[in-house]
Amino acid sequence: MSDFALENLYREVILDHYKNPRGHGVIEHADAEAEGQNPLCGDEVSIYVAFGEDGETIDDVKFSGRGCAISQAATSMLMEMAKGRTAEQVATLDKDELLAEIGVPLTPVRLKCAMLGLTTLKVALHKAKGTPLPEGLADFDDLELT
Amino acid sequence: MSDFALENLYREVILDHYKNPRGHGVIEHADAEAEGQNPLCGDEVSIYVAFGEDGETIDDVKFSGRGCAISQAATSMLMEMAKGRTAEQVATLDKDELLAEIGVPLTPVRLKCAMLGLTTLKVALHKAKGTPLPEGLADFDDLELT
Amino acid sequence: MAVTAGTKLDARTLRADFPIFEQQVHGKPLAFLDSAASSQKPRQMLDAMDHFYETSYANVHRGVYELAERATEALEHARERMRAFLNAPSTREVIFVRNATEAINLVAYAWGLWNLEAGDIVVVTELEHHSNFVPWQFVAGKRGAELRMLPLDDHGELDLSGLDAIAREGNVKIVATNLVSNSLGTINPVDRLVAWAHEQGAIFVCDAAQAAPHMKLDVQALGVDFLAVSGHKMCGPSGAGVLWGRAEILQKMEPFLTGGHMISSVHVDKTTWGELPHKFEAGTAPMAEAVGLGAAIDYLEAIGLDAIEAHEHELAAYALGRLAEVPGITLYGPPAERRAGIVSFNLEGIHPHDVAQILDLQGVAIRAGHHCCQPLMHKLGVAATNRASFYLYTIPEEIDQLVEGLHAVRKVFA
Amino acid sequence: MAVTAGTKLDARTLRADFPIFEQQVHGKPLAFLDSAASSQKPRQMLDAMDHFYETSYANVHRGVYELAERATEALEHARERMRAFLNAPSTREVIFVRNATEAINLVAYAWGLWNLEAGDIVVVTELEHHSNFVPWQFVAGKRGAELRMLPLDDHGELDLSGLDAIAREGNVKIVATNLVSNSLGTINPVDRLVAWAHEQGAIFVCDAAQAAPHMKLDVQALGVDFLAVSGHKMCGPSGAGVLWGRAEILQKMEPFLTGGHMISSVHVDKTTWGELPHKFEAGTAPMAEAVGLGAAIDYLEAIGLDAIEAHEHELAAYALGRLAEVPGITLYGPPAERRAGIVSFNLEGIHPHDVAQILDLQGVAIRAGHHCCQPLMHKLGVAATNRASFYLYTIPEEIDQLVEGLHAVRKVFA
Ligand SMILES: Cc1ncc(COP(=O)(O)O)c(C=O)c1O
Ligand SMILES: Cc1ncc(COP(=O)(O)O)c(C=O)c1O
Repeated sequence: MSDFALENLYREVILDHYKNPRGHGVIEHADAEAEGQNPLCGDEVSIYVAFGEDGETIDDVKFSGRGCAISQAATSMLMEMAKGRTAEQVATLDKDELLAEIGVPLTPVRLKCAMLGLTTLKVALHKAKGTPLPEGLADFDDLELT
Repeated sequence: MSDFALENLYREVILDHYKNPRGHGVIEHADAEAEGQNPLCGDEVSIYVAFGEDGETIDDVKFSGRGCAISQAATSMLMEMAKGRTAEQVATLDKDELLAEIGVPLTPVRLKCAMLGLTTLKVALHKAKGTPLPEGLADFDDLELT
Repeated sequence: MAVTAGTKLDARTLRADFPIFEQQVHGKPLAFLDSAASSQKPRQMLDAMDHFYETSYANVHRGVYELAERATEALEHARERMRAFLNAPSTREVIFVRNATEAINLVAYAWGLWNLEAGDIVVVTELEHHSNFVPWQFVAGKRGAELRMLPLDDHGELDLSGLDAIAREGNVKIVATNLVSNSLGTINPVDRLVAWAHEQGAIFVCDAAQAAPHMKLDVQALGVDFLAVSGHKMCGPSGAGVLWGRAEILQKMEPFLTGGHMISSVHVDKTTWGELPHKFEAGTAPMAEAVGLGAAIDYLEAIGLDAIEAHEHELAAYALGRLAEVPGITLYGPPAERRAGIVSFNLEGIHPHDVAQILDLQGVAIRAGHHCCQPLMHKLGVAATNRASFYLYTIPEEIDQLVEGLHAVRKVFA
Repeated sequence: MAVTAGTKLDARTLRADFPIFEQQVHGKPLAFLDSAASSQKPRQMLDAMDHFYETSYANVHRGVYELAERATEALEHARERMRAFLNAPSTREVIFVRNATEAINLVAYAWGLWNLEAGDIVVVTELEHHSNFVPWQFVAGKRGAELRMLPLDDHGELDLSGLDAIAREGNVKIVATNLVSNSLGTINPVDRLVAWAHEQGAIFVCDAAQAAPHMKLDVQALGVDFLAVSGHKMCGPSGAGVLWGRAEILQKMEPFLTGGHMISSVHVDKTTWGELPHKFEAGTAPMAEAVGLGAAIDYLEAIGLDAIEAHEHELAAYALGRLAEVPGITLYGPPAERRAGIVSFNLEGIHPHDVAQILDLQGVAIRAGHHCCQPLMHKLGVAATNRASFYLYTIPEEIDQLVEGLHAVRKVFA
């Protein structure tokens, strides 16, 4: 095995987030929520958001669901990044910011795993606040939200 | 040009039947008739049959329509072969008998041209006398005769 | 290959890329004049498919291992090549199918069958290939909608004077025409028809099977809603074609083929569809064929579509001139300026099948038949025609060989 | 190749026919254990396609010139090879399509859509690939018919005890099941289901995508009405599959795709369909792909389907034994005697995507996901599984490589 490649992909911080996910759980009566799925493996994630008093700033955000180490770790990291930002800021959050945090090279298939949480969070915000949907998901409205 | 191949395919007798087709015409109030087409080129042929007093023997048979030299010559030869035989005999006439008469080697596509008259004649007899349809045309009933 | 736009192509040099020409037929050099039916294949395209199979083959999209990643990348690269070739806004709109026929059926079923209502009107032309005629006739029939045909004028060009009358008759929902006719080579005024279709609130389906190999296409400039292409006519392999469609419309449509890959999630009570373009690509894609088609586009673009069009145009003019020398010939279709590299004709008193067969013995391959255009044949009052068609590898000597051959045909039937 | 029936195959020798194995992946020998998704290609098959393109390429069926005759002969020869492979009564019943998914959709649309009525019942199983599930769900939904699923028992085999209850509920019109499951490798009791379907007056559609590559098929002995096959899983190219159907039923059916080639005559007021199999082959066929599939059949039959089945069977038994050594593993599906060369499993606490990715770095290619079987995954209570699948070129060392790899996976997640 190429230990270098392996170390690289499953580096300590990924495994740590996977084993001890931050923000794992459910927010009852959340202000925004959505469910997403990765059609490649059937993984599902649900995201819950509670806004602060201004109704814009994300006060708390949690996720539940199952997935691979990459998707779970990425979503866990996302929870930390999202807290304290406004809905608008998260809706326009560049995926590269999250990718930098993940910090490992991803093939296109694994990219889908890594983006599942972010996409789902953006959909939740879109439903609650009308913020923009993620790129390439313009058809999400018709297909999934009905 | 390979004159041999050409002479072989367009030999005198074929061209003669093509230019002077035997039995070309229409029988008014025919006892049996049918129309056939070659889906490859859109050629059509109509065949008309008059039976003798026994109601079985083919007394007269004619054809009209357009087509290539091979199909016209083959149909013209067929007219000569069919006259005086019974419906049953023609319905079971082996296509090799006609092919021997044509006497030139045919590729699968041209075979369709050569067989158009015979197939159509067999269909006419089938409609009038219930004789067997040609091979591979078991679905003809549903498709063409309605 | 470094070719700059506007450069004339050198057909004699390009021929060397095509292994098929390394043989004689019936002891004669092969004059292949049936490219409108399907084009021959350059070695570069065949090599691209072999390379894919030999080094990067696996099922696409779902595997997380190296070969599957490579295969997926190869397929998606081909999609991007086709997107650029058509100047489509997004690869999400580029759907791989088997051929133009399937592309058109996809729209006929997935849009037509579920949107047409009794009394609606579908407009086609007298100049359509069966593949852009029968699907509309079929779904219109199933829904009780009406089919209307735009007629040809005496120059083999579309007569658009009846459009207003059709519009008054009812709700025009679909207008479907080809951009280049495969029988007459006519280049049709798609722009005017698109504008009219959109005024009616109809969708416009463009059959570009015969245009894509021969001229630069731009779906945004054309303004059409759907466009169908066959890979095998443009130096690509058999087994792959493309439907391009506007994302807004594709999104709202039902899927066509359903099954593996095209889903988002499957439950007994409810199945949701995948994102574009996957929603329309059920089952294992024609992967190697798409890769081959991408390589064919590389090949065509290196030569330049403008150079190809100009070359064919020259050949068409040359052919029309030389053929006119043959006694008893009838030439169909518009003048050379308004046609692609396709020439249809008949010799008086000699059936096209016989013409083509005798030409074959002289190494000349042309098509004889109705060219899947029976409505046009009815209009022309013939069952069939002869058709010679040209491509980037066609040289004038092949046309000379054809003309000589026709003289020989006439001798046989003299 | 002269191989007599019953001979054991020599996978190590056969591997030399497959160019894909001439490489290393991530610096390791390639252990390709994803043949159920798509098989690798022998050089003989690739050569057959190249030869076709280089010497005999032209559009088929309509040309009267030499190349078109050769191409037509090559396509029809491939059809005859497939007829013999399936022991079908006639080549008229062998329809070339893109893949098994299209084959099933053809029946779903051309039979299902126009024959199902509200309240009719379509029966599938919990073990179906999406391609034999979603099309039925889709057309049943369109017609207001009901979909019923036969459940699995605890051994991953079909529980048929509910059949009588279903028959009492209404008019069963279609029964559709696979012969071999692509997830669990289960070989299903199609004979009993066929008998039951025919008692109900239903048609039986058999998804043989996963069976055809691995065991001798005989449509007459099976007694099914339709059978779907994918070429790419049986050493053939992508882009070609086959639907076999009974002529009596095919004749009475509406066509599916319409357009060029599948017609008898086209008029504005009425179009008539061509004879079988052409009626179901609209547009330019996947010609080279069919030729490749014919060559693949030659290749498989020279080895012998019985030898292939026995080889895979051995590998499955070996794999089940070796995998059972891995701590924390769950193996799904029936015992080795009743399964084809497919093994699905999960490692406790480790997602299949992670398993497959870490294996890939060790040169081992397996599939991770739902295998287009979400209804089955719901039943198993998982989102995904790992799947290793074998073919004639698989050697036991690849299974060893897999098992070693799994130990390494566990170390990463320890
Ligand atoms: C059992 C089964 N049915 C159907 C299919 C679909 O085959 P294709 O993708 O070639 O249409 C597959 C392939 O994954 C399969 O394994
Ligand atoms: C104008 C036109 N449309 C459609 C088609 C159908 O193409 P295909 O047979 O590749 O589906 C053709 C090819 O003959 C054509 O020339």
